[in-house]
Amino acid sequence: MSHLLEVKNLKKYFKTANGALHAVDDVTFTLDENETLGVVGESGCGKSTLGRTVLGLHDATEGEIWFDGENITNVSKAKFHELRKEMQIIFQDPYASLNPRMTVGDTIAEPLQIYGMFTEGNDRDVRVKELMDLVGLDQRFINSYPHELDGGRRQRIGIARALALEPRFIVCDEPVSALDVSIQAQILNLMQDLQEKQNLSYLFITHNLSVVKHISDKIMVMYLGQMVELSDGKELFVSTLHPYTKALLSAIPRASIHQNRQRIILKGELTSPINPKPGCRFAPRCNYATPACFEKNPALEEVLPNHFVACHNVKEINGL
Amino acid sequence: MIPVMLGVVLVIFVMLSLSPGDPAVQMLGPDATPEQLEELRDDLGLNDPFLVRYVKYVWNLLHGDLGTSYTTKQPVAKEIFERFPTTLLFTTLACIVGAIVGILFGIVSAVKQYTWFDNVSRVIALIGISVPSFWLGLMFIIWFSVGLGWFPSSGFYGPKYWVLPSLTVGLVQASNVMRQTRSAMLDVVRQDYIRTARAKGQSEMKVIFSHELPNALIPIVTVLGMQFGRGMGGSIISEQVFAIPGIGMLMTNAIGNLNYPVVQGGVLVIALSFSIVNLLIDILYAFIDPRIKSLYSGKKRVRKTKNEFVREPGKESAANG
Amino acid sequence: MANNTVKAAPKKNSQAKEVWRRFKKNKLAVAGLVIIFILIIAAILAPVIAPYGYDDQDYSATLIRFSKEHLLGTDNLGRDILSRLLYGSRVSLTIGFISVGIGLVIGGLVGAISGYYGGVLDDILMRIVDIIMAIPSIILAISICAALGPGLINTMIAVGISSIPNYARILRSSILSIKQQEFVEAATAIGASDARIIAKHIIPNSLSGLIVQASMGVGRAIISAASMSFVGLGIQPPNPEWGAMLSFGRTYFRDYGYMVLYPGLFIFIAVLSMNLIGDGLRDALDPRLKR
Amino acid sequence: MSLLDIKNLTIHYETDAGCVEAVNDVNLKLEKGETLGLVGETGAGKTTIALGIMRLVPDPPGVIKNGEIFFEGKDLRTLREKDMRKIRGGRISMIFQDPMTSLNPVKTVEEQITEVIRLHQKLSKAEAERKACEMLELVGINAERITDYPHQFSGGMKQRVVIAIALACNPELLIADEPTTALDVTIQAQVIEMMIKLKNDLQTSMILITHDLGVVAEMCDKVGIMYAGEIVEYGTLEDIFDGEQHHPYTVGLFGAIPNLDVETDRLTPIEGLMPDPMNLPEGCNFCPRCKYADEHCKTANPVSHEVGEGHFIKCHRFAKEG
Repeated sequence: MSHLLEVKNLKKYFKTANGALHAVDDVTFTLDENETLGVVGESGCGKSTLGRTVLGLHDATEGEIWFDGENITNVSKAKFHELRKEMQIIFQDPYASLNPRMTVGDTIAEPLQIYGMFTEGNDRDVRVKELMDLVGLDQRFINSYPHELDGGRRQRIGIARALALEPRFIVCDEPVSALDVSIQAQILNLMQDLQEKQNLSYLFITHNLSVVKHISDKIMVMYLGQMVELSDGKELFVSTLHPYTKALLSAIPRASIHQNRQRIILKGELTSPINPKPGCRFAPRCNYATPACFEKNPALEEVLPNHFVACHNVKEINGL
Repeated sequence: MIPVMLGVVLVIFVMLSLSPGDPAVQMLGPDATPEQLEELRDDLGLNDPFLVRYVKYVWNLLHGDLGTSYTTKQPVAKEIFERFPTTLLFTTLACIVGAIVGILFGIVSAVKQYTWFDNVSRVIALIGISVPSFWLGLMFIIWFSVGLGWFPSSGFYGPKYWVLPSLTVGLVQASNVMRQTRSAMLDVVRQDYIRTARAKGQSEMKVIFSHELPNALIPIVTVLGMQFGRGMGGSIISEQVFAIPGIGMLMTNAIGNLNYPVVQGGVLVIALSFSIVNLLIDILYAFIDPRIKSLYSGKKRVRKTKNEFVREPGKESAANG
Repeated sequence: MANNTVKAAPKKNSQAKEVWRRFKKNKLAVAGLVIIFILIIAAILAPVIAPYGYDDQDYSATLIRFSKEHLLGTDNLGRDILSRLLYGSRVSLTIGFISVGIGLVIGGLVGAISGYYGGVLDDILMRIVDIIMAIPSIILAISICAALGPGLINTMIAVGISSIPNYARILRSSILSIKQQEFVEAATAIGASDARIIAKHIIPNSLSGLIVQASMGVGRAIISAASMSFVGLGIQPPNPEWGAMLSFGRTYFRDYGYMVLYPGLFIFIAVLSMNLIGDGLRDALDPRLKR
Repeated sequence: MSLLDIKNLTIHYETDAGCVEAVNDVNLKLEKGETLGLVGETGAGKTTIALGIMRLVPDPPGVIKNGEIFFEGKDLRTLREKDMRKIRGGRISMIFQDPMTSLNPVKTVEEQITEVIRLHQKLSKAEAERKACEMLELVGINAERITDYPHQFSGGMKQRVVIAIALACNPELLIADEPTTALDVTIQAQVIEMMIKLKNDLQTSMILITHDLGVVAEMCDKVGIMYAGEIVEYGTLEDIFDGEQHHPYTVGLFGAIPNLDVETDRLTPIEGLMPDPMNLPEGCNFCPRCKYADEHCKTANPVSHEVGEGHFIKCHRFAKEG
């Protein structure tokens, strides 16, 4: 059976003044139709780069990306132009991601214009209004400029723009992080509705574990460019295996006063993956690190059914 | 800086070799025979191919030889450096006036944004950048020299002579400096660390001078450097107004006489001193801002030119609230 | 800041209208615009409205300070100063606008190429700009003028060329910062071509700084040209360019101050107006600024 | 006597475009040693209250229209600026949201810590420097780094420096404005842990401003929920997290966040948007978004009703019980 999206050993390195930045290092996953893969990690873990590389906004350094049974790794510009209809992106910052000098209507119509769709009469206008209805944006805003609208409405414009070409796969790069909680919930619900209606697949990138748990079918945890844990469904929250994921989970302040949980406090801070040393990248902050962790990079292993972890000591730590 | 200077020489050389006038005719007058003219051209090296002249000039330049003046037969270097101190003093004085007046008004204007003081100083600064300095100079002469008789109107022989020229050029510069200072300060005033300083219980004066000003200095210093360059360049005009015997005056005469070596030498010296000032300002940046210092000590040399630090004066960040 | 509910926006407000609406609020800027307008009209209609020709000499009426026939007086050759100033506005304004046009087109092109494509091309172009910028612009303009010889067209070219680095730098740096913005990436993501991104996304957002600089540049160009004629280069007499008139009046200015007062005042007012317009445009062109 | 007692505080921003009613008729009490959480979304007026207490509301356009702020019985609003400066940083300190921008980039950490110490304590330069080193160690940074500049620290470390500055003079009250929002989760956990420890060690009272109910649950004793410039619900931690009676907005806020521990298919967002602060509704501010709203709510702004001891709700629905 072929997956909608299959990413194999994807690597993306950036050249910097101080050496190669391993933004995405050996990432592998699959995504099926109507499925959401949540990618979680802290700043600098390479999650945004991953999304952009999958979309071809960055060239991949190594590895393969298969979409709908076709290898689309670093294909020609013309080919990617075709692929854009299938793959879209929603950005984090609803302020920076909209051209301040284009009206809402123009912004949503731009993809249609580029692909020469709905050229008859006022078809395009009708389509734009349809899209605005779809994302819950009042039609009276069609001639407004982005700066006249609030964050939630702006994010709806971004979503409408992404949906204009009727893609099958959307990369959602922290789509709700910049929004207030009450608006955040509106947008999350909208995205779930759209997924059902339009049969969409999401690569949902966020640093917010609660959000990712709420919306995802599969979850991948990244640390400094590498995957440390990947599991199906809510399995990750039921049996958390990787020490980093454990710490991440325990670090989230819960909106409840009846939990006496033991918080795991990590030592030190995130570094940046420039010319990383061999060994597990999490080792310097890990409470369970052994000398072996500093020598060899752990491979991703299927520890439980459909639950992959990259840790030398995963069995010992979890008593498996 | 050296490649830039070679480039400057090249630019000037190309331009002057395009010039339609003939220095030989200029020197010998209209009665000279063609043979005499040809001989003189040979003497001056004007018949050599362009590249040969350029290489010769650069070679001599490296030995401190800027050529010989066509009119006085003196070494150009000597002529220029006799007059250079005058121009340097004039420019520096003007810059000092510009810096003191401009920075002071800029600070007060920013601190008292939208008060009558701010509104008035902004209008004055706008007037200042709109007034042609040579005309302002003439007006000053009419009022203060011809009318009131306070200061001499021409020459540059002592403090009394310095006042009018320095004020003329300095006040125009002050307008630019004021606009830049104000907008740089306004950028800083809204920063969080200024709030932090106030939250510490620091007094307003200290907040302004030990927190706000140091952070606003980079664009201010940058614009001062640019004003110095403009002052040097503008000396060609302002020295005419006040009859100041500096490089500017020398060059104006040389241009009229097609005295190329002097023109070349003058442009070169002005460009060189402008570049040195810019270099000093680059070094100053590192002392003003530790972040720039660590960029320099980093592996990669950073190519950030001063002009990128200058914000558009008058541009205010979005509303306060 | 911009969280307000927009009641209803049924009509599409064109960008130009929006800018004009904001520009109108700035009274000083509007005043500047009106003055420039008047000067332009005066320049066009000079032969009609000027009481005398610009070179009509009347040796029976030299050095008159004020009279009914000569509102702004006459010079030592008995030429009517007001008429000369009106004719002069033709020359000065033409120089101002055309030389900015030259600088804007070439400098804009250099800046756009440099900023959008970057790399070696950018390095080379910026090196050249560095070299030109090491020479103070007035010296550069004078040198070019010395090379090309005096005259109206050469003056415009000289002033125009000397302003190229300024425009190149401004456009380059604003393109560089806009290129980083997410909406440019968003345009790539929806399949926009390079040409489309430049035309629809980068240029409209980077022009405002350039427009502001250009309007102020007109003022600077007028001053540069006047300075050049003041030292005897550039425009030559009897052409009534304002700077040339100043230069001419200099011989008599100690006793007949009005001969330099009026031309200078005209330069000043024209330049001030352009600067006022520039300041007004700066605020009006930025949609993100406070309403 | 309460440490801090705010009565009827009203703060407006008067701009050309109109008047922003940022804080309206707010009453708050804080006892010694307590931590009060102020929760609300962007534009609710949380930060403005804090700046009001510090008397640092930018003026113009900000104006304190009305109200008293009693700090240990003295009304801060009546103090002379000179006396107020002695309180700022000495007895009331404030931590701002973004650690990246709240330190002066051109001064060393040492200069910035000693500055506040020398302003409020009569110490020699050397003593102040020693004290600064101690503070740095206290927040978990090696004292050797005291001569470094802010840009040489990471975000979490910078926030530690900011905390060191705020606590250097051992203030009675610490106002922390979103102290961990800009930080990554694991770093946030470190900072929260440290703040709880320091607060207990130093016996500091605290006002914690945040939009994160999780952080409130971990750190606070009392909670005030803010909406559109008003405190709509106020009570103990238990009242807010466990109580039966709540303001509809509080309920909405809890429903809108995805919960890690409870499985939900769909979130229940609060429909609609925050009202325009320049144009607040005539009646209850929350009324346009409230599912219980009736005609009465549209016209009359409710007062606070005490539904249990020390538990206040500003809603007409609780009028009878009051």
